[in-house]
Amino acid sequence: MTISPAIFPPLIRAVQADIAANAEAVTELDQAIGDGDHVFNLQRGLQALAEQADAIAPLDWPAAWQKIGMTVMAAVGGASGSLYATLFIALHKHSRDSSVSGFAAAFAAAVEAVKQRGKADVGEKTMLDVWVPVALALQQDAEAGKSLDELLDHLCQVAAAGVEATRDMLATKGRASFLGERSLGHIDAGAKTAQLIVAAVARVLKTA
Amino acid sequence: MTISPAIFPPLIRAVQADIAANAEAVTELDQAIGDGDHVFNLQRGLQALAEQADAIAPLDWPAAWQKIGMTVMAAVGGASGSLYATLFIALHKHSRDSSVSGFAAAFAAAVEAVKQRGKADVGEKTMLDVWVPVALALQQDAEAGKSLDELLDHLCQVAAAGVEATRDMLATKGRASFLGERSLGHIDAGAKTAQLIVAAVARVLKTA
Amino acid sequence: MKKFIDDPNSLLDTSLQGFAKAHADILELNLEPHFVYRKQRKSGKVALISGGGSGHEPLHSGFVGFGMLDAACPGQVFTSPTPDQMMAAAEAVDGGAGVLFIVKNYAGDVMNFEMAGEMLALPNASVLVNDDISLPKSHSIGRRGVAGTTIVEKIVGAAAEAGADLASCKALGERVNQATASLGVALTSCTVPALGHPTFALAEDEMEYGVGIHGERGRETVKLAGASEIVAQLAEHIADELQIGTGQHALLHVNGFGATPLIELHSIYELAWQQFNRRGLNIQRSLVGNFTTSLDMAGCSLTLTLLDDEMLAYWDAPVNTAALRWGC
Amino acid sequence: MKKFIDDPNSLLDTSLQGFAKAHADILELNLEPHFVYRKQRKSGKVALISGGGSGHEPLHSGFVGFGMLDAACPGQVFTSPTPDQMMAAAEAVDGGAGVLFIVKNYAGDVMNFEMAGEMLALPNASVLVNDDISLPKSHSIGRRGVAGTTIVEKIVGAAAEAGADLASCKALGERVNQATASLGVALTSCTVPALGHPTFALAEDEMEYGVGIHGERGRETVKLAGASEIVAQLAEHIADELQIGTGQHALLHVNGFGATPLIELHSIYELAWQQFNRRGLNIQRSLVGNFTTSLDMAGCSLTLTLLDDEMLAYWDAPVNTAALRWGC
Ligand SMILES: Nc1ncnc2c1ncn2[C@@H]1O[C@H](COP(=O)(O)OP(=O)(O)O)[C@@H](O)[C@H]1O
Ligand SMILES: Nc1ncnc2c1ncn2[C@@H]1O[C@H](COP(=O)(O)OP(=O)(O)O)[C@@H](O)[C@H]1O
Ligand SMILES: [Mg+2]
Ligand SMILES: [Mg+2]
Ligand SMILES: [Mg+2]
Ligand SMILES: [Mg+2]
Repeated sequence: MTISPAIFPPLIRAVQADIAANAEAVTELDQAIGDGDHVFNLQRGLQALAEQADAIAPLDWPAAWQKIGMTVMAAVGGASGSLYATLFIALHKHSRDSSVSGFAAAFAAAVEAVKQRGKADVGEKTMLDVWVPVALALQQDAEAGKSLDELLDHLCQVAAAGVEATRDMLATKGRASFLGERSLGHIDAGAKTAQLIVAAVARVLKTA
Repeated sequence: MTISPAIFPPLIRAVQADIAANAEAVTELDQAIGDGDHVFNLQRGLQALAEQADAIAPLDWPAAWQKIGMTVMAAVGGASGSLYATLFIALHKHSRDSSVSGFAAAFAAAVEAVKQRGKADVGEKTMLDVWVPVALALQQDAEAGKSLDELLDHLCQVAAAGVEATRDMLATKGRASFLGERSLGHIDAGAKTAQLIVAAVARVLKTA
Repeated sequence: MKKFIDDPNSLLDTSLQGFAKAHADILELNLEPHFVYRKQRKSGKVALISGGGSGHEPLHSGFVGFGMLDAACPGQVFTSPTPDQMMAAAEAVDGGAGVLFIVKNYAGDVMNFEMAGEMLALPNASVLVNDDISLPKSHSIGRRGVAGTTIVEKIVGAAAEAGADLASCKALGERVNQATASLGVALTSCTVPALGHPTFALAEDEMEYGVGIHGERGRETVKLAGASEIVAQLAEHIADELQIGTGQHALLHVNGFGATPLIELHSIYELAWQQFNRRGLNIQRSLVGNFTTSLDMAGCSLTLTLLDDEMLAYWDAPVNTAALRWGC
Repeated sequence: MKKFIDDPNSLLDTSLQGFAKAHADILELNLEPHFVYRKQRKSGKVALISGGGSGHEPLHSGFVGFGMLDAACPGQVFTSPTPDQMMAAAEAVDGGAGVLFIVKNYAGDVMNFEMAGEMLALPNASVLVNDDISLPKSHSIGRRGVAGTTIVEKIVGAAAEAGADLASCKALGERVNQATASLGVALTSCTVPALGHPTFALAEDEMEYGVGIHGERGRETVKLAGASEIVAQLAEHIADELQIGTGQHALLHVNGFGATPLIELHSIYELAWQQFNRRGLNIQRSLVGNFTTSLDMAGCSLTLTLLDDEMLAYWDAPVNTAALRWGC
């Protein structure tokens, strides 16, 4: 099975559904150590993507990522908006072919771009605590030639571990950093939604 | 016994004490159908009078009322401030001698001045529901030659009845009038403090 | 009570001192008795004086300066000022052309200004503002003066600055007042510092319709509605009251009571503009913000003034006060 | 939640439309994407653009006009705007002398403006405002930009109006920012419309010390104190930070977060003036009011800017915006 941008309509719907189902929980997280708007920001972006989904489906990969990046850039705002826009625009730049290892390399480069945009890295209690280990696992599993199902299950585990790890981190990036010690004991909202995205994507790809 | 303005120091202290003891209750009344400042307004005036008490004591009646009127006028503010200032300035104008009947006549004229200042009369749920019947009873009792003690007891009864009567009145003057039917069932704060003043004055005069 | 105060009794004095320092270029403060007055005065000009309880800032002290008030007399919070304040202010700013008091129709204000007018040895007159249409015209003590006061003070202030005499200023003030209607709603009461807690309580789904500006209850407690519905109601009452007609010129003032954010007030302005525009009105001027406040009350009022050419020209005339400034 | 809204999702658009109508003489609104821009533009002038999440009004849209900003890009409530807004605004107001972005130091604002700057085909630079001293200078993402932004925008706006070039405007903005320190306290959180309830809760005897402007918790929760004590603490931290010395000239800005009445803000100004005066400072200019708000948060901040002659002259230069106006 080769995956094409035709996957985006069901994929966007799945992410939208999962984020909606967890909206209150995420808001509680973002309120505890942020400003409470993270879910609304993502939902605005997902809504915009849903409206573009049919236009994205027939595109090739670079064009699809480009359209997704520009849509997210114009719709989301906030810290997460610029970071996800950066991620997708970088995917557009680095996307080469439809192979898993090609995507893995592009994704690693894109996560690198996000690190640069946010001047952040793992261990700072952000979405990077999900995206960095996920990108790494993806590359390793692709190299190791794991089956798609195995790989997706693994990514889900890594993402879940990543989000859980943020609980005991001291926030040094994002709004939570203003709270100093008071950020301890709370999961990062942006890490949580990153994990929800990974899980939704895995579910869709497994049944594709 | 002739009463002179030397009575003012203990009299002001007594009124101050009684208003203070009932401050919360009066505030509750003024909050229910007014703006809640009535007790503070009176207390500001009483404080100013207390500071002037020794200067008032040696004066003759007209000068004493004048000083009291000007002090109240500058210290109280609000509806009750202008009404009490009007009352005392009118007492200054009408005060003639130290006789009970002389005072009764002056007081009746002063209450008349208050009615004109406020364009109000009995039955409108204001302090006039105390002061008008008190002035009338005072004149009648003075004419009838009642003893001071009897007269004072009577005034206290009349004042208490006056304040109680405001409960079922529809307010047509003062802030409470804005509430229409919603003013029903509440005693008027200004009537209550008028009654407290009558009671305190009576107590002081009976032991003078 | 959560407020920035040391002692409710010292709040007013400290605040007036800060206000006077922050605006020392245009005004001065007199502390005994309390009044704030214009630094640059003009002889031969009618002196405009207003005042009322404090807690409505910027009204009135924020309107003292060139082209508006000559002096403002602040009372204690929500308590009308005393006659000695108005008299001392009048003597300080008298320019030889008489004194015009601009008075909001509240028993305390009316009576205290009246006493001042009686005792003052200068020619004086007064304009009574009663723009709040939440009560019928026939109400036993008349309608209250609320946010329309700003409009009256600005327009009459410009006329006085331009040299209008006492009788003309009074007549103009009354004309503006006649042409003005206001109506307000409150989502919360407010906390008077001396009291320490809100004056009344409202449920999460309730609002007070037809409120004054002293944190008291309004004409009735109603269910909270969406902004469009609230504005439609307010606008309809105002339109009926002023019998507005197609092509008339108007000034639309959305006034916040203190705790309602500008983002909401501007949205209210848009909705109100739509309402009046739909009725053929030509909204020529606007004023949106917190001008006649009730301490920290959440809520707002709509004020509409039907403008004639003279009123419009005076509205546009230069003004230099703490709260309104243009043209200089 | 008690607010004047129909739907949290339409609030911003309705509000911007009302804002643009109420100030149609000085600005215009673009809806897709959102930006507000000056009506009268000048070619050859550096274009000043700011922006940030909404809910801080009048910042920034209230500062668009002659002598201040050329455009403002409002994001959703407390959410930074998106790069396409800044780019479209820049193209609309470009005068051929380059674009200066004035950015409050928040991750979202910084990154979105940075993306716009990278993609924009016009010469551009940016000034990062980070006046909030509640965090140490060494904080991992630097200090936040808060109420000092108004001062930066006014002074740089006047310089741009006077013809300063892009590099000078940037240098001046950075100099003002360096000379500015702010510190704020909150008595309540605020209610973000989309959220529907306050972002955090505080007990009756608690306040947040060292807060930003997004309704989040501050540096620490402390016991509520009297105004004098609070102001003394804020002033001491600011004095230490700026190492103020006798005879220095300064601008003192008391900023309300939205629900704190002017009577309190003026009293805070008096207390702060005393604090700085006691330290030998010469407070030459002042600004008291709600300028950088957090919706309906109760609280305030002190901002002090040490002024040199150039900064003072630019502060005094004419400005004509919705929220600041003088000299014209
Ligand atoms: N510098 C950064 N690098 C990576 N992720 C970040 C950074 N800053 C913030 N984030 C992520 O963004 C999330 C917040 O996003 P959001 O609430 O949408 O924006 P904002 O913080 O502007 O309100 C945080 O929970 C965190 O995961
Ligand atoms: N026109 C009036 N005539 C007589 N008494 C009045 C009138 N208006 C108000 N009052 C009295 O004044 C009282 C309110 O006084 P106060 O609270 O001090 O002033 P304000 O109403 O200005 O806040 C009322 O309870 C009522 O008894
Ligand atoms: Mg957030
Ligand atoms: Mg009262
Ligand atoms: Mg009162
Ligand atoms: Mg945000």
